[in-house]
Amino acid sequence: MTLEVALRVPRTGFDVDVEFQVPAGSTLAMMGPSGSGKSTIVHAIAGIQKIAAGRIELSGTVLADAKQHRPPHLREVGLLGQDPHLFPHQDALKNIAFGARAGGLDKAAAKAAAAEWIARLGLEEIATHRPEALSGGQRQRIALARALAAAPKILLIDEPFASLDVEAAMDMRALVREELERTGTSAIVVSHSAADALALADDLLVLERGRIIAQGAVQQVFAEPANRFVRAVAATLPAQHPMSIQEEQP
Amino acid sequence: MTLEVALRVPRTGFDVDVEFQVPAGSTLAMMGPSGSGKSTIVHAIAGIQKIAAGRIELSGTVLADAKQHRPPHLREVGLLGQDPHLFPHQDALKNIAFGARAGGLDKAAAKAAAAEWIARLGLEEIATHRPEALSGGQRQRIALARALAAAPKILLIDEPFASLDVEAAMDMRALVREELERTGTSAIVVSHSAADALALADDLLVLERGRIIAQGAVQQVFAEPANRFVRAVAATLPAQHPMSIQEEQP
Amino acid sequence: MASDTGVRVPGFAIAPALLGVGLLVLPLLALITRASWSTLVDDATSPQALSALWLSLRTGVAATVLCVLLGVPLAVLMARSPARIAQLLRALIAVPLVLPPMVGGVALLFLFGRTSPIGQFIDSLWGITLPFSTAAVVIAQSFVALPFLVLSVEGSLRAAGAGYEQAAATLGAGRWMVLTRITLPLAAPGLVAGVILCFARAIGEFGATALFAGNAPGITQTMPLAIYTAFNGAGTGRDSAVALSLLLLATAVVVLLLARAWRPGALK
Amino acid sequence: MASDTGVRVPGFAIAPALLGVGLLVLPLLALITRASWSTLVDDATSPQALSALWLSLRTGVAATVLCVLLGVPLAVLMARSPARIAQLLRALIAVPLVLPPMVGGVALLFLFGRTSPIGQFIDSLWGITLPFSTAAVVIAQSFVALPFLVLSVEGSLRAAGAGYEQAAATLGAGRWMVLTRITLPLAAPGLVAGVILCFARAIGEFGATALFAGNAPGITQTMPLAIYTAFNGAGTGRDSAVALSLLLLATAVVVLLLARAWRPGALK
Amino acid sequence: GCSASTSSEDAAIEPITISAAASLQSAFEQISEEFSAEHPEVKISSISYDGSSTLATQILEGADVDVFASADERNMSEVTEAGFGHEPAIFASNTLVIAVPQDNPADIDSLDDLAQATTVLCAQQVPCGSASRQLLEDQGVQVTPASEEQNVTAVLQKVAAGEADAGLVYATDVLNEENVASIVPEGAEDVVNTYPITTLGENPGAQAFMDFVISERGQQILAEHGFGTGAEQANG
Ligand SMILES: Nc1ncnc2c1ncn2[C@@H]1O[C@H](COP(=O)(O)OP(=O)(O)OP(=O)(O)O)[C@@H](O)[C@H]1O
Ligand SMILES: Nc1ncnc2c1ncn2[C@@H]1O[C@H](COP(=O)(O)OP(=O)(O)OP(=O)(O)O)[C@@H](O)[C@H]1O
Ligand code: MOO
Ligand SMILES: [Mg+2]
Ligand SMILES: [Mg+2]
Repeated sequence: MTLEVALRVPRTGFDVDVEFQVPAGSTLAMMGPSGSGKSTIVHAIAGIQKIAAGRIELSGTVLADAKQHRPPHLREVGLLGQDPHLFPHQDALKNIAFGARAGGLDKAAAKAAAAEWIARLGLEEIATHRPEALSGGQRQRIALARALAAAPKILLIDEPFASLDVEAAMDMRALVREELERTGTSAIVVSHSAADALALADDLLVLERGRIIAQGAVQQVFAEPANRFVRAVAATLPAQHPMSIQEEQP
Repeated sequence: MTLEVALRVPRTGFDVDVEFQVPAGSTLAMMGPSGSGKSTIVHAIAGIQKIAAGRIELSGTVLADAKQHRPPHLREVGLLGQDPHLFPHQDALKNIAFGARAGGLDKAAAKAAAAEWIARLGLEEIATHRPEALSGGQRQRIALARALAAAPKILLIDEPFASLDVEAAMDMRALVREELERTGTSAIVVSHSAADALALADDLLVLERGRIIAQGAVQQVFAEPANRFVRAVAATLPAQHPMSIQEEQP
Repeated sequence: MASDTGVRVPGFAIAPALLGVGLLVLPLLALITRASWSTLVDDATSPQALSALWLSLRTGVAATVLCVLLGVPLAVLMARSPARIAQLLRALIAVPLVLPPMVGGVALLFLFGRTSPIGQFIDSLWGITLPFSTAAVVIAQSFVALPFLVLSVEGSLRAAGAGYEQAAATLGAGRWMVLTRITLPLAAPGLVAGVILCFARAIGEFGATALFAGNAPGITQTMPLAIYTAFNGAGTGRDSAVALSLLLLATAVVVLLLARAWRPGALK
Repeated sequence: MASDTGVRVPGFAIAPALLGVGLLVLPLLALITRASWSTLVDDATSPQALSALWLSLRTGVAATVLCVLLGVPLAVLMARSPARIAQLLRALIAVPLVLPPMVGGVALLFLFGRTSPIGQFIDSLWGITLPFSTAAVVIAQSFVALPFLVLSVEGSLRAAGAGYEQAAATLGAGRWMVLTRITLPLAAPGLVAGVILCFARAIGEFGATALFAGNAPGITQTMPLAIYTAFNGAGTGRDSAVALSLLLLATAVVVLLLARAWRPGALK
Repeated sequence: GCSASTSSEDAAIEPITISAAASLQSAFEQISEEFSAEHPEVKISSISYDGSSTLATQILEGADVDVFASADERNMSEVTEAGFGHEPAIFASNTLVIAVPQDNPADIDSLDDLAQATTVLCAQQVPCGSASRQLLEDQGVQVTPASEEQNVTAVLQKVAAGEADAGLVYATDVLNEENVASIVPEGAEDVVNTYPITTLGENPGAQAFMDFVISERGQQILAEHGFGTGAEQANG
C-alpha cells in the first residue's frame, strides 16, 4: 500500500504544494511551523479537503486529482484530526465501538474490541463518560483508539499526543508503534515533537509555507538541520538521547 | 490580588481535593498526569465548575464556597480553556475584539486593540479567517490573545501552547511573560511541559488523582522529584539548560 | 468544559418570557373557566367525540410518520445544499404555510380530485379515489404539517455542523451509518421540536381536511371537524365545542408528555 | 476541519426528499393551472385585495416582531432550564398549536372581550376595546404563531450548546453581551427557521382572526379573510379566491426571498 | 304518504351519503333519525355539515354524495349546471332576525337602532350577508358594520360574547341560543332565503330521503326548528 501524493491547495498568502511518497509499511513524520500546511495535507489525503491540482494515489488507485474526489469513507484512509471530534452523544466506549464498526466489525465484535481498547488504555474508570466529561488527554487517547480500531490501510494522525503528559505520550507512542507494526499499516504522523518523530517515523518531512524544505531519514534531517526551525526542533531533544530506543521498554 | 483556593470536587473514582495559594503577581504552574484534575481546578476558579466544599477567595472576596457561586463574568478571572472555544461565527480579529470588549474597552478601542494583538502575533495574513479556516496553532494563539485582551486580574491558561511548534511556543511564552509582568497579573499555567513551567512560573504544583503530591519553587520541585512522574517530566528538559533564560531574548 | 454551571438566563429575559407564556396559556384558562362543567363529561365522552378523537390520533400519528419519512431526508438535503439553493427551497417549503388551510384543501382537491390527471391515474390503477377517505385526512394533515418539520430539523442540522460527519466518514463509516448514528442524533433537539410541531399541527388541522377529506363521522371527521360541527350548531353546540376542545387539549398534552419516553437521549 | 467537502447527502435520501417537495409544491401548481387567467389580474389588483394584502403584511410583520420579542427570551429560558421543566414548558407551548384556530379565537374573545375582566381593565385604562381592531389581528396572529418561533429557536439553542457561552463569560462578558453576541448568533439557523415559520403562520392565520378580530375591510380583513369571504360566495367568488391566494403566495415568496438580506451571516 | 318512490324495497340498497348546509344540522339530525326508523332498508352512511360553498366545491371535485341540501340557490345551481344532480326542489326557507345579547345593552328594538350600535353582519358574498343588505335597503337603514363575518355562526358568536350590540342572523340560528335574544324586524318576511335539495346519481335511497324531507313530516320537523316550509315557496 504505497501512498503517492502530489497536490496543490491554495491558502491565504501561499499555496500548499508538495510531492512525496509513503512506502508500504513505513511511517512518515511531518513537521513545520504552525500554519505551514500540515493539516491541509492530511485532510486532502483523508478526503475532507479538495485539491486544486495534483494526484493522490494509493497502490495505483486514484483517490483524488483535480477532477475526481473519492469520498472519505471509500479511501481506506483513517484520520485522527487535530480536533479529535469525539462524538458528543456517545460515551468513550461507544466512540471507539463506532470506529470498529466503521472499520467493518459487526456490532458484538465492535463492542468487544472497544472494551479491549479501553483496557489497553487503562481508562476503564471513564469508559462510560461522554466527551464533555473527559479530560483533554483522555479525549485524545479515546480518539486515537477510535482511529486505530477502524483499522485503516493508511493511518493519518495529526498531533495525536499534544494534550498528553510525558508518560502518557510515551505509552501512546509505544501503542501506536506496536499496532502499526502488527498490522503492517503505513502512517503519517503530524507532530511538533522531535521525540515523536524519532520514536515513530522512518522518514521526516519538514514544511514551510506550503513547501517541503527538508526530507529524508529522521536522524539525518536532524543531524543536518536545513534551517533555523529544524535546528530549534532538534535542540528540544532530551539530553539522554536517543529516546526512541528507551521508549520501547517503558 | 492573592488567590486562595481550597476546594473539593467529586469525580469518577476520586475527588479533586486541593488547597493552595497564588500570591499577588506570581505565577503558578500546574502539572500532573492526564485526568489528575488540573482542568477541574481552573474551571472551578473561573466559575464554570461548582465546588462541593471549600472556598475560593480573591483578595478577601469569596468567589465560591459550598453554598455560593459567583458567576464567571463577575470574578475578574480570565480563562483560556484547554478547548479554546473560539467563537465560530467571528473571525480571528473579532474574537480578540470580543475579549477586549468583555474586558471593558469600548467598541473602537477594542477593535484597535485586536488589530494590535494580531500584529504582535504576526498573524495579519489570517486576521479575517473564521476559526474553521485557521490552523490548530493559529487558533490557539488567537485564543490566547483573546484571553490576554480581556485583561483579567487572574489569568488561567490551560495547556496554552500544546498545539504550537517549538519556535511559536517560545514566542508565546515570552509574550505571556511580558504581559503578566507589565500588568502585574497573577496566573496559573496548566501544562505538560517542563519548559513552560521553567519559563513562566514561580511555583509549581504537581497533582495526582486529585491530590497535590508536590509543591514549591519550580527548580526545586524538579531538582528533588517527588515521584516517577516528576522525574519523567524533569527528564524532558532540553540539554542546553536552563531554557528559561535563553527564551527571554528570542 | 464543565457543564454543571450553565450560563444562567439573563434576568431581563424573564419578563418577556412570562408574557409569552401568558399569551399562550391565559386564553386556554379563559376557555376552561367558561366551560359548562355540568355537560362537560357527557359531551367529552359521547361515542362521536371518542370516535373523532381516536381518528385524530390515528391520522395524526400517520401524518407525523409520513412527514418524518419525507421531511427528514428533505431537511438533510437542504442543510447540505449550497446557501443559494437552500434559500430557495426554504422559501418554497414555507409557502404552503402561508396559504390559508382551506385554500390548501382546494389545491389538494384540484390535484387529487376525480377531474385531475393524478386522480384519474390513481383511480385507473387501484380503483380508489383519494378525496373524502381517511387517506385524504392524512394527506391534508401532512401537507400543512410537513413544512414545520422540515424547517426546524434543517435549522438544527445546520447548527450541528459537518465536522462530526467528516470525522465519521474518515473512519470509514458509509453515508447511512453517518446519517443514522451521527447526523440525526446530533440534530435530535431540532428533530424533537420538529416532530412536536408537526404532530400538533397535524391533529389541529381543520381547513384543508374539511375541504379535501370532508366531514364524515368515523371516516374523516377528526376532532377539529367535530369541534367545528358542534360550534356551528346553535345553542348548546357551543358548550360541547368547548368540551371537545378541552378533550383535544388534554389528549395533546398527554401525548406530548409521553413523547418524552422516545426522546433520543442526545445532547442536553 | 476543511469544509469544502461536506459529507454528501446519501443517494437514498433524494427520492423521499423529492416526494416531500412534491407534496408541498404540486397542489400549488394545481391551483395555478386552475386559476381563471382572464379575471386573475383584475381580482388580484382590486382595491380591496390590495388593502387586505397591505394589512396582512403590516400585521404579519408586527406579529412576527412581537413573537420575536416574547418568544426568543422564552426559548432561551427553556433551553437553559433543567430537562424536566423544559419538557413541561414545551408541552404547554405546543398546546395552542393543537387547538383549531377558531377555538383559539373564542378563547381570545373570552380573555380580552369587553365583558372579560382584562377587557374591562383595558377599557378603563385606555378606553379601547380590542375586538374589531387591528391590534386584535396582531394578537390573534401572535397567539397562533408564537409556538413555532419558540420551539424551533429552542431546538437550535440546545444544539449549539453552552461551551461558547461559558468561554465568553470567563472573558468577563455580561449576560446581555453573551446573549446578543454569542448565543443568538450561534442559534441563527434556528432563529431564521423560527422567524420564517412564525411569519408564514401569521400571515396565513384565518380562524382565530375571524373570531377574535372580525372581518372589517381595511381594519381587520387580512388576506386569508378576504380569500374566505370570496370563497364563501358562490360562482366567480371561487375564482377570485384562487386569484387572491396566488397573490398571497407570490407576496410570501418575495418576502421570504428578501428575508435573505437580513439573514445573520452566521454558521454555514 | 312519503314512500311513493321506494319501489324496490326488497333489493339491498346502497347506503347513502348526504351533504347538508351547516344551518340544517339540528333539523337534519332529527329528520335522519325518523327517516331511518321509517326506512330500515336505507342506511345513511354519513351526513357532512359544512358551508354550502365548501360542499359544492367538494361535489364538483368528485365527492361521492347522494343528496345535497344547500342553504342558497347559487351554490345549488352551480352543481346542477355542472351536470351533477337532478332537478332541485325548494324544501325550506329562512328569514332574518336581529340578534342581541340577552341583556340587550344597546336597547335595540328595531332595524333603525342598528345604525348607532356596534353591529356585525355577514359578509356581502355569503347568503345571509346579501339577505341582510337587502333587508336594510328595503327598510332604508344605513348601517356600517363593525365587521363583516364569514358566516352566521361568527355573527352569533360576536353577539353572544357581548362584543357586538347586535347582528342580523337567521331565525333558526337563535332558537337554542341562551345568551342571545332575538327581535323580528319589520319587513323580514319579504326577504326570504330558500333552501334547495337534490339527489345526485341514481341511488333509490337518496330519492327516498329527499322525498321524506319534502314530505309533511319532514316539513313539520323543519318548522319545529324554526324554518319556514319550502313547499309554498316552491309553488309560489
Ligand atoms: N478552510 C480554509 N480556508 C482557507 N485557508 C485555510 C483553511 N484552513 C486553513 N487555512 C489556512 O491554511 C494554512 C495552513 O493551515 P494548516 O491547518 O494546514 O496548518 P498546520 O500546518 O496544520 O498548522 P498547525 O500546526 O498550526 O496546525 C493556514 O495559514 C490556515 O490559516
Ligand atoms: N463533567 C465531568 N463529570 C464527571 N467527571 C469529569 C467531568 N469532567 C472531567 N471529569 C473527570 O475528572 C477527572 C479530571 O479531569 P480534568 O479534566 O480535571 O483532568 P486534567 O488534569 O485536566 O487532565 P488532562 O491533562 O488530560 O487535561 C478525569 O478523570 C475526568 O474524566
Ligand atoms: O349554511 Mo351557510 O354556510 O350559513 O350557507
Ligand atoms: Mg494543523
Ligand atoms: Mg485538562
